[in-house]
Amino acid sequence: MLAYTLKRLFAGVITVWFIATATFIAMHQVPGDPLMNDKAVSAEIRANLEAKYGLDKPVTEQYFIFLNNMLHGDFGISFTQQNRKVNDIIRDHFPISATLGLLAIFFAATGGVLWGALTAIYRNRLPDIVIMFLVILGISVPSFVFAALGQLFLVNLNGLFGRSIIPVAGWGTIWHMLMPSLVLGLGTMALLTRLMRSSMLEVVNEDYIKTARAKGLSPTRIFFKHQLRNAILPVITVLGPQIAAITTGGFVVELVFAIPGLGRYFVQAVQQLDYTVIMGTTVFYGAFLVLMVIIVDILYGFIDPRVRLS
Amino acid sequence: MSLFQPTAIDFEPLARQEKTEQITRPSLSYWQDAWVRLKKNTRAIISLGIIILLGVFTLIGPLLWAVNPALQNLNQVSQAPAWAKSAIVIAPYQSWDGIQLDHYTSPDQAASTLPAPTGFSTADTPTTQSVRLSWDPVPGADGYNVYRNNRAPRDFNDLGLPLGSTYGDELSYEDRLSLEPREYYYSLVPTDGYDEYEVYSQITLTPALALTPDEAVERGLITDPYDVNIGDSLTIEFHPLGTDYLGRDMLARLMEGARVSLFIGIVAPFLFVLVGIIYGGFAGYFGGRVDGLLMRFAEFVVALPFLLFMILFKIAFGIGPGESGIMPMLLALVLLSWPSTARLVRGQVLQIREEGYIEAAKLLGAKDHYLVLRHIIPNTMGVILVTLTFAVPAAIFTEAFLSFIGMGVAPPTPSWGSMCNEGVKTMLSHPHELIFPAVLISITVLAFNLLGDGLTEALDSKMRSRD
Amino acid sequence: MVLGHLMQGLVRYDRRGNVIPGVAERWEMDEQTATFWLREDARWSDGKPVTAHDFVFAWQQVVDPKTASEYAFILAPIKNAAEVNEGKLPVTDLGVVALDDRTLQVTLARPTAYFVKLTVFNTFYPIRQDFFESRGDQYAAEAKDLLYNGPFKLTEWTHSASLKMVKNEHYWDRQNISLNAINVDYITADTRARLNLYTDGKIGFTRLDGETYKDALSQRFRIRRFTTGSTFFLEYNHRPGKPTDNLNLRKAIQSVFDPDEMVNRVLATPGNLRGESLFPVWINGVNDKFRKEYPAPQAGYDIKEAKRYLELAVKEIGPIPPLVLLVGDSPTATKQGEYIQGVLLNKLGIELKIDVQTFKQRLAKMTAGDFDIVGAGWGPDFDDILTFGDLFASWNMNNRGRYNNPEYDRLVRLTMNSTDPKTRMDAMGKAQQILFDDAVVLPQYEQGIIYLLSPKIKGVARRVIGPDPDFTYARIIP
Amino acid sequence: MDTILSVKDLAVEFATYGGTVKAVRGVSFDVTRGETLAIVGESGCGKSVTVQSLMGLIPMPPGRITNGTATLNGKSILNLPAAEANKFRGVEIGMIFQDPMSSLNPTMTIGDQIAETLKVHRGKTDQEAFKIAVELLERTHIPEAPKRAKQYPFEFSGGMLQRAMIAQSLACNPAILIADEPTTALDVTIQAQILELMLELQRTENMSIILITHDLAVVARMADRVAVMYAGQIIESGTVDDIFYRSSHPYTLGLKQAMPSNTHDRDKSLSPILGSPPDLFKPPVGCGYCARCPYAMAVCAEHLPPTTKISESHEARCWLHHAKAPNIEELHQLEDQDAG
Repeated sequence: MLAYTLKRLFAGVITVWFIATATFIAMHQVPGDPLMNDKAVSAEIRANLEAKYGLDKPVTEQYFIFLNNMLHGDFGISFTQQNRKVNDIIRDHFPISATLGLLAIFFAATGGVLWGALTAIYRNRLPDIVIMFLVILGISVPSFVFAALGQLFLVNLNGLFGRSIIPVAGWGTIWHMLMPSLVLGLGTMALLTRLMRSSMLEVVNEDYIKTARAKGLSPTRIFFKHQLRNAILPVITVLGPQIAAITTGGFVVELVFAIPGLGRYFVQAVQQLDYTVIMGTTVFYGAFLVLMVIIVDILYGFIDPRVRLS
Repeated sequence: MSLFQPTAIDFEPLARQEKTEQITRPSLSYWQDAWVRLKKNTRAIISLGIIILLGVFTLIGPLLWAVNPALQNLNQVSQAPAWAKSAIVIAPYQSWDGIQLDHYTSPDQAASTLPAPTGFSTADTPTTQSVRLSWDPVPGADGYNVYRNNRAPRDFNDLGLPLGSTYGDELSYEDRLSLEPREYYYSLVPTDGYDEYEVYSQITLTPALALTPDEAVERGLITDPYDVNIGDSLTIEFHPLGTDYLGRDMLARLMEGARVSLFIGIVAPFLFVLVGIIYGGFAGYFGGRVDGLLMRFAEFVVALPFLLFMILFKIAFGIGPGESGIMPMLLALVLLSWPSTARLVRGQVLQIREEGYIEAAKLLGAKDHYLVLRHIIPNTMGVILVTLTFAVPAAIFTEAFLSFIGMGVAPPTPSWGSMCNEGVKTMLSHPHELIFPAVLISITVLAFNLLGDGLTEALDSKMRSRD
Repeated sequence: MVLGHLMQGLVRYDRRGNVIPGVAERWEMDEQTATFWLREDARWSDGKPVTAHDFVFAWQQVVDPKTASEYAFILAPIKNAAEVNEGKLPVTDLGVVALDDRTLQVTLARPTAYFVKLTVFNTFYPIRQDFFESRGDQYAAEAKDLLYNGPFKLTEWTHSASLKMVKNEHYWDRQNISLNAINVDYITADTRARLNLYTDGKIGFTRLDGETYKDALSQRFRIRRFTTGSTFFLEYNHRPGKPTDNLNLRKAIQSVFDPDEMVNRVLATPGNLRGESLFPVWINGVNDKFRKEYPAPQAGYDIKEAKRYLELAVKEIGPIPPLVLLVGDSPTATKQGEYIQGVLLNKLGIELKIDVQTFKQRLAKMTAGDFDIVGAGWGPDFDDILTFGDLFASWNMNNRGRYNNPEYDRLVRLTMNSTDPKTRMDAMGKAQQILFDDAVVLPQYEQGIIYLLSPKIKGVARRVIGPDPDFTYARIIP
Repeated sequence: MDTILSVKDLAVEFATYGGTVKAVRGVSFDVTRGETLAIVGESGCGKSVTVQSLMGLIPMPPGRITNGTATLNGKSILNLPAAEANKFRGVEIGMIFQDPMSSLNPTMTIGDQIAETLKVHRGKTDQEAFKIAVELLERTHIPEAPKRAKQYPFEFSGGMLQRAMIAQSLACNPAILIADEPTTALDVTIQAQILELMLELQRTENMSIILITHDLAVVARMADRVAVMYAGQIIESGTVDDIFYRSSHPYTLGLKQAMPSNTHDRDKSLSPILGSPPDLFKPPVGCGYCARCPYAMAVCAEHLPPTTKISESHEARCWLHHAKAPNIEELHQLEDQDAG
């Protein structure tokens, strides 16, 4: 198991290096002058700003400066936020986005597995139809609508109780994280429900389920010990890329719920061509994502012995 | 036992019919059978019907409902769907210099309290073009604030919208702020030039829906401004689904938006799911180092910043400012969102690769690519259809986000996603701007979902053998 | 807005916008020099007194090329400011000197009537040298890396999330400050989220916009109004070869644009005033409002006139090619863009493409002149007509359309150099006329905003210049 | 010998797209302790459905038990809710299936799967159950049982898996072991070992076995009594000698002729039974075999033949045994002629 993990981690490092290079090249192709600001800047002020960020050197040289900075763990200083280290931006805001993302994945996974299993058991009966309808609603209504509705619900709820039980926005306690992560996870939950349903339907007709029933095991035990373990496999494979979708999708939820996550910086950096923040956030997200995919694969191996030992 | 007592003749031997192997059911080809099964599945038929309807709505709709989706009518902003209304014709707008006190000296020190203003009334008949209010001067006041509310104000804090304020010598105010033919409650508050006195007087009025001859000509209701004279009533054009934030006809915009959203919502997912299938199929089939390499590349693509590359594609395509960059968006969607399908298909192929019939096909000399395309991929149909039905809404909303930041569809061409973007902002006050596009998107997704289910059951051999 | 509560310049504004003493107790000014006497009890938040040297050091930092401050141009009226900023002169040659700890003398490059009002602006705040150097390049990165001489000091700051300001116990006017803390708990651009937070009682002040004010109305909240003093207009590209360089085309557009419809139907929020001139209504003239003494010329909506201008334009530069309107990516900007697109298409048959750009891209295009029309706006930096007047002088970097009219430049220089209000205002009156005759810009509206303020908070000042909203003298009634 | 399981007139139907399929049309048989009863017949004759419906493994819907009773040691076991059925399933009746490769949960170790039954029914703790599981594996002659118990199904060969299945079904030493075509998926050498193992266990555990198969050779080797099924009905039942040497139903005869035996000389071709089993969508009114029976008579097509007792232990359901039918010898001659 360990050898497999080490191999994957090494491959992960190379992937992150590729991500950094590709983003760096793409970034420099985009026209527009990173140092421009709303009040016009006279010629020589621009000169010393360029010196500060090493922009006057040819692109390739800048790339190597960036690389060895990165290796020393220093992503440089943001252009647009007055001398604020990119490392600080990431240190302050990444954990928030990460917790939001992971909580959303947790909601999505548990919800997906639960609803998916339910629809498979009650195939073509009422619960199946109702849940399938909710799934379609879940994926066809955009996340910013759900975010707005979610927040509205909280406001009315608090209004009902006369005092604010669940905070409407902001960050801090678990209560703050509840609604935003639920909204963020809805889309993925819908996908996982569908996947779980189709894989459960396949497993329900497998022979070893017939054996289990012949062994006189109770339906609930069969459900958890036999059906669930086998049906969950395809669901886990899709968790990897979904984590990417959730972390990037966080921008909308972070905006509506006033959560100081990294999503906002991610988009603003691209809009304002803030080279150092773009590189910092992209490399960090890339690394986070690659790590998640590796964890998912290991988790998959843990559950399905066939893969682990092959 | 049955009471039947057989008689001798019953025991005559039966003539042996030489029956050949008689097949009880007509044998159908794979696709014919799939079609037969699909027809039996009522839900699949409904979805096919919806898809055809959507096609008609997009292509033939604009011919039937030939209203120009970009024509703005600022007298009818964000109107909910309503039956055709009638408006009275009035003279073109003349600016009004209101009522001033000729000699006026502002009071030296502010009075502690002031009585409520008197004589608060309308200067002439209120219309949606303008509402002119006037009042008697309040001695000791150095200015007045005018408020407007859609409901009867309960107390001093509930006077509604602060329309404007006047100096001590101005005793009139003209309100032209997005007037609608509904009941308004105007309140007048005296001030000392800065702070308000907590007294107010109030009147209620309903401006009549009005239209000038030139506007009627512009709206195409009449051809010549002189065809109609002041005071006549005119039925204004009818918007079955209401209007949007610039008064444009909702139905026409939905039809035009359909062209963009359905194109992106259907073509893009098909393409990137296709790429995902082939990529995942081969990665899963070969396995080992090749699979590792391909999967690492897939992770690399997923981690790339979508927005940055979208800007790049737009420039690469030489899309000038203000033009609709549908092609770069399609390219970006296809190039950057196939990995999730690839991973799913690979997971499925890993299992199928172990099946017996794959070894059998290999023995018969099937080359690798034939094996993957003919045997392995059709068996991942269930998973493929699920991801496809999820890719449709995802593509539609990515397009909406890109149009929102100016990458995708340039105004004024609408798309369902961008209409949702606009609608969500005002979803409480005028919900129809959000409901119609969102419902249409849901119907499209629903149709593809049901069709997906129907196809899975029809095509997926495992499902078939059970019935 | 935040810095206004933490720091204080030589002078400041009272609630009604008049200049009142700040760190400086009194001051005198003539053609060449301005002298300020600092109050004895002005203190930094670490207890040390605020001295004239702090101002000298601060202003030198601003013009020092190494700091590369974008606002260096604001110090132009001070002698040698421009030369130091271009690196021609050492920083010490800047025309400001501390006669002693509590008197500051400024020598002016040219007679500047409004110089005292200028010192209210943030760039003129003092910085103490020893504290500045002790922080190195971390200065102002975190709450602890700043020294405060204003009514409040920053105690907590989680970037782009929340910050907390507490009463500065060393502030000289502390007994008049009733608030002991101001919490900015939520920072988000989403107006709906802020409205929900207000309804939930979490925040006491938030701004509303076209989309959310109807919901606030239905919640029966007290909505207040404030005209921010900024004007918004369409700027044409006057570079040679550009279709918008043609006067007749600009005149055609001018007489087909109806500011009433823009303010009342498109923006549809109270407080916005008709766009009639580059100079907003609050600008002071000789002894009354500028716009009262020099009323802005109006074209008035006239479709026939517009068509006539259009024919002239087509005769001169041929059929009008599709024009490009460059706008930012905020929802209101795109909505206004679509409105103008509709007006030009339906009324003049001119095709207008809307180029929605991100903030940085838009600036790059504006500087490079890669547009025909651009939606722009300008907020006042200091309380004098020149803050708007010099916008279209040919040497001004912010004149993105590169409008170049020697007569206009002459009028602007005249206003800069003279101190007699009448001559300055006459010059600006003529400048306003040129802006209309030459259709240099197409005024859209003077911005009015609506906002919610909890009835429990009293004494909040709203200002066109200086910190707005200003909670310095606010107080909470139980 | 006491009868532990008796089934009377069992009838099972399936509602499908094409209409209702009457898979089992009135089947009755008894199982006595320590005896092996073989149920033999072509595939699709309803033998698997019969035993699976006893064990409640038929998904309802679409399946339905429309008639008949089944009593196990005096208790009725048909149509029981899962909780009730689990009282006897895996405890009094163990079951093994045809394809061992897919009959075990791929994600659980063999030891855990066997131990599971003990934990559920005997309340054993994890360690105890695992220890017994290892003993069971040893009893089914699996080498290095302790190591093997920790491995996963995909690490076992077909034969070994079947042994594990048997071990699993013996966990609560059931009175009856139902083997649904246990050896069909295995090659001949392993087949023999499994059958040998089953016989040995039968002797040591005094356990009765219901063997479902279509292979007469297996029946000859294993069975004490045999029931021949065709088109959802038992058309002949009796001791193994009754069926093999005194077969008194044309179908059983046909089956024997279609079976290659080592005594048969090579050049004589086997004679298959022409035609195919009737379509159970519209089951025939008379005898199911009528369409393919060389001795078919008019009555066969019209009426269901009654079950006539040929001897104490031997019954058959065919009109040839009726008084008025043509004499039986002809039936035997036909048989000798072929057997000769």
